Amino acid sequence: MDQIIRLWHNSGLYQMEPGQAVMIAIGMLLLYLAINKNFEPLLLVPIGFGGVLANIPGAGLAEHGGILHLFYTVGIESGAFPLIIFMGVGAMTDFGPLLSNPRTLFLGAAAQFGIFVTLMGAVALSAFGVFDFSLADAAAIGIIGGADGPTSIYVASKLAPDLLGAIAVASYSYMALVPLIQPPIMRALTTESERKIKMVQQRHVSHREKIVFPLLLLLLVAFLLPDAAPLLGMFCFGNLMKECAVVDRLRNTTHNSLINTVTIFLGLAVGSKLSADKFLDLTTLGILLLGMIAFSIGTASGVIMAKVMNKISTNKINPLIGSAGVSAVPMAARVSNKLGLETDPHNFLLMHAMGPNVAGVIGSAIAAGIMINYIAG
Amino acid sequence: MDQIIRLWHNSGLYQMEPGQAVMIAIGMLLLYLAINKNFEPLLLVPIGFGGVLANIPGAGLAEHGGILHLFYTVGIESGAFPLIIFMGVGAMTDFGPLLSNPRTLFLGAAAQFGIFVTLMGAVALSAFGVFDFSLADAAAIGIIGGADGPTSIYVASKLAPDLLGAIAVASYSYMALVPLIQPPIMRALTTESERKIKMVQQRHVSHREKIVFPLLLLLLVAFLLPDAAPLLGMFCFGNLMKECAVVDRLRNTTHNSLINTVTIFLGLAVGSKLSADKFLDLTTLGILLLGMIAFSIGTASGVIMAKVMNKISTNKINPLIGSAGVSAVPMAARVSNKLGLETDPHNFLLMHAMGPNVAGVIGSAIAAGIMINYIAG
Amino acid sequence: MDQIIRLWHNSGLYQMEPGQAVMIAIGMLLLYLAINKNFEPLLLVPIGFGGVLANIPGAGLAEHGGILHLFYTVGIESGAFPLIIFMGVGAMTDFGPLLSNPRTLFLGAAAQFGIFVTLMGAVALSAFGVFDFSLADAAAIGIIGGADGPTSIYVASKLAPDLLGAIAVASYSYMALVPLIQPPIMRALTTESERKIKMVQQRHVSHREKIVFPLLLLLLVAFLLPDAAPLLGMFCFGNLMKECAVVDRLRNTTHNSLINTVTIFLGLAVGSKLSADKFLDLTTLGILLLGMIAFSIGTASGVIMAKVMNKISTNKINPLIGSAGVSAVPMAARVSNKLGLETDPHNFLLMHAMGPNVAGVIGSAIAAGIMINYIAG
Amino acid sequence: MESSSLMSEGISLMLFGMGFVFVFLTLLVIVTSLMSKIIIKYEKSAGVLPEDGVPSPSTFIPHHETNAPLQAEADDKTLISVLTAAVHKYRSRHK
Amino acid sequence: MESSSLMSEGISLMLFGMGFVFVFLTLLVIVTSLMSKIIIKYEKSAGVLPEDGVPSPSTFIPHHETNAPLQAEADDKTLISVLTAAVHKYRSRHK
Amino acid sequence: MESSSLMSEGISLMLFGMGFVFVFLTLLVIVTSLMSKIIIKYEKSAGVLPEDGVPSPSTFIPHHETNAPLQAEADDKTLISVLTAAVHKYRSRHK
Ligand code: NA
Ligand code: NA
Ligand code: NA
Repeated sequence: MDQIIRLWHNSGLYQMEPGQAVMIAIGMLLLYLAINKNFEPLLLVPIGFGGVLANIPGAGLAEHGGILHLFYTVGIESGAFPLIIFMGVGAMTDFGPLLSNPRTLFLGAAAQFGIFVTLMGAVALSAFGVFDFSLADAAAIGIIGGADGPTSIYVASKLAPDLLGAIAVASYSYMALVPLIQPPIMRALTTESERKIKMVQQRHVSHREKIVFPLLLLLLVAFLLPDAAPLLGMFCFGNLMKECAVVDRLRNTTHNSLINTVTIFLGLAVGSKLSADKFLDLTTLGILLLGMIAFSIGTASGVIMAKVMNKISTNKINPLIGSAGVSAVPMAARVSNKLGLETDPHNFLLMHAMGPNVAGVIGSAIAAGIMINYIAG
Repeated sequence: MDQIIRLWHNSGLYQMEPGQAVMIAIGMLLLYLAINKNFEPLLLVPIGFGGVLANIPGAGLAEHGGILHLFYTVGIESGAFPLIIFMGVGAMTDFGPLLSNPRTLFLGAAAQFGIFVTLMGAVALSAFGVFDFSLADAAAIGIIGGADGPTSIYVASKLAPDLLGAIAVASYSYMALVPLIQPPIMRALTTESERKIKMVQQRHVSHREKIVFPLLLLLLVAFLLPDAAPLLGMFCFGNLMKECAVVDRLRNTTHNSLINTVTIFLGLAVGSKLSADKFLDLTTLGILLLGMIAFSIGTASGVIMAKVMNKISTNKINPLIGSAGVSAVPMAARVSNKLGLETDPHNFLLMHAMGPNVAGVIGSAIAAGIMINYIAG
Repeated sequence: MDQIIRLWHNSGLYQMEPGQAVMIAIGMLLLYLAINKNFEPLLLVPIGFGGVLANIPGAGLAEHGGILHLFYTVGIESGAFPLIIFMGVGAMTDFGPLLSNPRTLFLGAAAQFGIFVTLMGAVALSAFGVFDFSLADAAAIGIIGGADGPTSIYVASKLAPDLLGAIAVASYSYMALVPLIQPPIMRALTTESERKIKMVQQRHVSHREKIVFPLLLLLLVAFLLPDAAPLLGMFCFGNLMKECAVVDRLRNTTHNSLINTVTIFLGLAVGSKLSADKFLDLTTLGILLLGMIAFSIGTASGVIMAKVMNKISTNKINPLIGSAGVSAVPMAARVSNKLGLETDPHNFLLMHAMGPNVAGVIGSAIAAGIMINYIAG
Repeated sequence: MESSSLMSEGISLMLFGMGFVFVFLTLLVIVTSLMSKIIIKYEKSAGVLPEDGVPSPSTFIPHHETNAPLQAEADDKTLISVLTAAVHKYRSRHK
Repeated sequence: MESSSLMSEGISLMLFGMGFVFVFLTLLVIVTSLMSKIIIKYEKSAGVLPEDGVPSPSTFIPHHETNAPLQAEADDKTLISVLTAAVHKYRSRHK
Repeated sequence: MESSSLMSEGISLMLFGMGFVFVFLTLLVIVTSLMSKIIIKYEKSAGVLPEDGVPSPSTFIPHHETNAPLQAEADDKTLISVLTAAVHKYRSRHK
């Protein structure tokens, strides 16, 4: 009889705290969104499941000695998982559209404005006593506006590990919401005639340019902002493996089994940060709110930048591709394309939008480097 | 000349102890069985080879600083390898047959009887002074009857690390011997007319049911037995990846390169526990004997359970599928099928036997959770 | 303004030391050689890139807490990466040609002469005060002559971690230079009639022989030289997985995604040892010089050994296959074949040269074992 | 541990464990059956999921990279199946 | 940190960060354009790289193992190149 | 270490190491030749192993999942499909 009582006392039902029940429900909600609504399933399925596992009362999976905690320590605290993912993303990125029209890098720069405004917003909310974010917290929250999951996770693991769960969830959720969030902003900021602008066909980019570009980018980072070197270094390495063509077997493994394996464990490890005491907090609401603002401002500034550039250049840019500067590769570029086709069924913007799209990846990695330099440096 | 003497003193021949020679021979025997007799080669090739490597005198591969010891520490002591394997097994498991006939879960429950009888046997042998097993040892030995390699290894690593080598070898050997061990027991316990029972064709199970089932199982585990949450959590995660269809690239990696990689290192790490001083012991004989008993009782109780269920239900079950409740997926189900065809060449039981077969995986994971809860909890 | 000054002080340009600039240039040179000149790209792309990353001033990627340092600690210091690579190489090696003509093992033995002469050379240079190599350093340098990257890295990580970067770079560079280094030596040491020797067609080797061979080799190593057991044990394990045919899914992962993944991280980790203070040293020049000598002597002794064997046997060996004994699989064998065809367009030596070629892998692993036994044992 | 105490612990764990396994799996039978009933009822009105699921575009792992090979693979299969004979001939010449 | 100091730190990081992002990407535009110009000029005289690169034999991972699939792949390429038009049509319909 | 001692250590390691490499590989030649002789003799009476080995079903990694691709692969081998009957006979005898 003692045993039954002990078993009952060890059971989940007995030990369950309200917060854990809510977090399990949130984990299930993430799974629902991922599976039924196709919200970034590759990340949100592991994160959601990890969130459920982390909140099983008495199992201690996310505590010292638990398997999720192990994944977190080995993969995220060390920085390895986000960097390996970045290498994999590099191995999948084609810089051709960017190289054929380097000016689109300005759109990728402008879209990072959301990051810094949001940082400012978080700081202001703290200054007015609404929240209690430190400068480091504010920086990690701002990076959500970069629309780059691994960059967000990397920065959060360095600057605000306690907020990592909420930041990662916000980051991937908003990336999934790109097709909902961006179009109204894009429509509001552009006239129909602007949306109809047809862009010049892209010039052919030679193989040699594509090989040299990641090395050039690496050197520029090395010279100017070493704090961005881990992220952009691994990114450039992956891209060089792709373009140099002599290590195809390494590149194939990188963007298949390696990135898939790391994605699984990264997701579970992020899930381990969805514990009730960290996540069920007004702070999380603040992060979700600020993340949304960051995203919207980033979208808007990309579009506005394109319009500004049209003022000073004769070679017109369709401002719809400006929004792709937030990255969220390739969804943001697809959104640009879709809106272009809506206005003029012959206006294919996809390849043009890929330029600012990958520029946005570089831009937010640079922003991340600055944050780390400023705060942790 | 000194050097030659030192070399000779460092050589394997000079340092070899009789136990090591015997263990090398046992490793070679495992390789022979795996390669020539197809005894679970995917595990017994790495385990056998690891066993040989671990017993090379003077090389210290299984000692602190040795590569096998490293694999053991990183992968088994941490619990990671068996759990990752369980995730992979989940990614390969089809719960369709079980869902179309949930009653077969009772067969999977009954077959776990072998586990507990064996635990009792081990305890009794200790009480009578034949062996010196602790309760934890007895529990780890009993789990052999669960016919689930990774579950056995996981439990042994928690409760009886010293016996891990013998338990793993017994576990996989008996799983390989399923086609020899089970048929006589099945024939002895069934009449020909029982073996001829034709089962109703299975209803179609919808995709949605298959997606919800792993979540349901997870919640039940979370509420009732958190100690089973690591094993069944990872298992359900793998299965959800398979069924949800939106993360196919993750699932493909999981059940191909990831599970293969982990299997190699798991096998080598288990082999590192085949050191002479741990394995060459009457205890090992006891484990082998008790494991065999566990297996046989599990088989018998599965069959008997089916007969009992036929007494109280009009929807008849062919008792031959009861034996599949020990798991040993899918070999036990094939044995059921083979015996069914033997009696009546038109009686295909394979899909019906897959129900209890996967139920047995759940059943022994639950049994494992209870053991850990009772002893370590 | 303070911030800009701090940023400038943290920038790479400000912190760059001349040595780092030179090392970045050397990393770029390695990338150039790998990509444009096909110098062992699979290793030299990651090593070169790792070298650049390691020398980014202020980023600290190769220092404690940096990602490259992490890869080094986890993978090379532990010995895991070179050993896993060796397992993968084993899973790709066909011992058929060697088994059909076991005498070619003597060629693989003779070619190791370069290793020991070079060791002697390094010791002599130290004795005369030119360099300051310890016996352990000299041994690690000598192994370059084995023309086996992973063996070199393994030995260097055990005996001379400070020289690992230079040794690995030398090792892979000279392996890439095989088609340039070997032919003049081979031509100088053979007469045209010797080069025209046609070898008897190889007998068919049965599957069973191929399965037993790795086990036989393992036992011989276990009995005679346990210090070579890690390297040759993993090698034999990979080869057994290949030949036994019952674990094909493990073997496929081993020689695809597993070896590719490890190659990437091994390369980056080696790159982390290309820091200016370790690499920009006269020592490195000495290593490059001695490595070249080792390579040349190994080539020459293989050829001479073949000529000696022809003196005492009637079954003639074409001395051109002797040079393949240095290993550098399969490039050295291809060089033998090419020179054979040059002299007589019908003299195909490739399969004959594969025998000494794989024998060279065994030979240098044995030499490595002796070094470790003698110095660390 | 004393042997009698070990025995009683063993018996206790056996009864208790076996009991719990049955309780748990019985509950699982119940909730599973319930779940199936609910879903079957729901699907009568809502329809079933598409057989292959609906793998979606992802911002995380760009699909413009993986779509091409998948598509190409499918194309290759179709195309190549038409050309089996030619392939065999070609390969037998080149091996 | 005091709230006013936090505010000023935030403003400083915002201005400074956004400024640096622009400076960096502007520099990248400049060096990239320069690089492209140089390479285009160079390739006018030297020719472009072969489209598929020149994967080389490697001593590290013996190719005598991987040659077979590569050969097969090459065969497929040859076959498919005959059918380029059809494939293109097919894809344009399915994307 | 003193330089003369270093020299003598080096010489000793050189002679000794090279000697051992030769001894070891000579032994390997001997046991390999012996092994081959024994196996060739044995196979004269017992027959050789089937060329592809006989990969077996495994309880560890269920094959009912991996059968499909294997099956597809097998389909490619037109020759083998001709020999299905013979293979089945062989397997039923050897299982
Ligand atoms: Na971005
Ligand atoms: Na079981
Ligand atoms: Na060698």
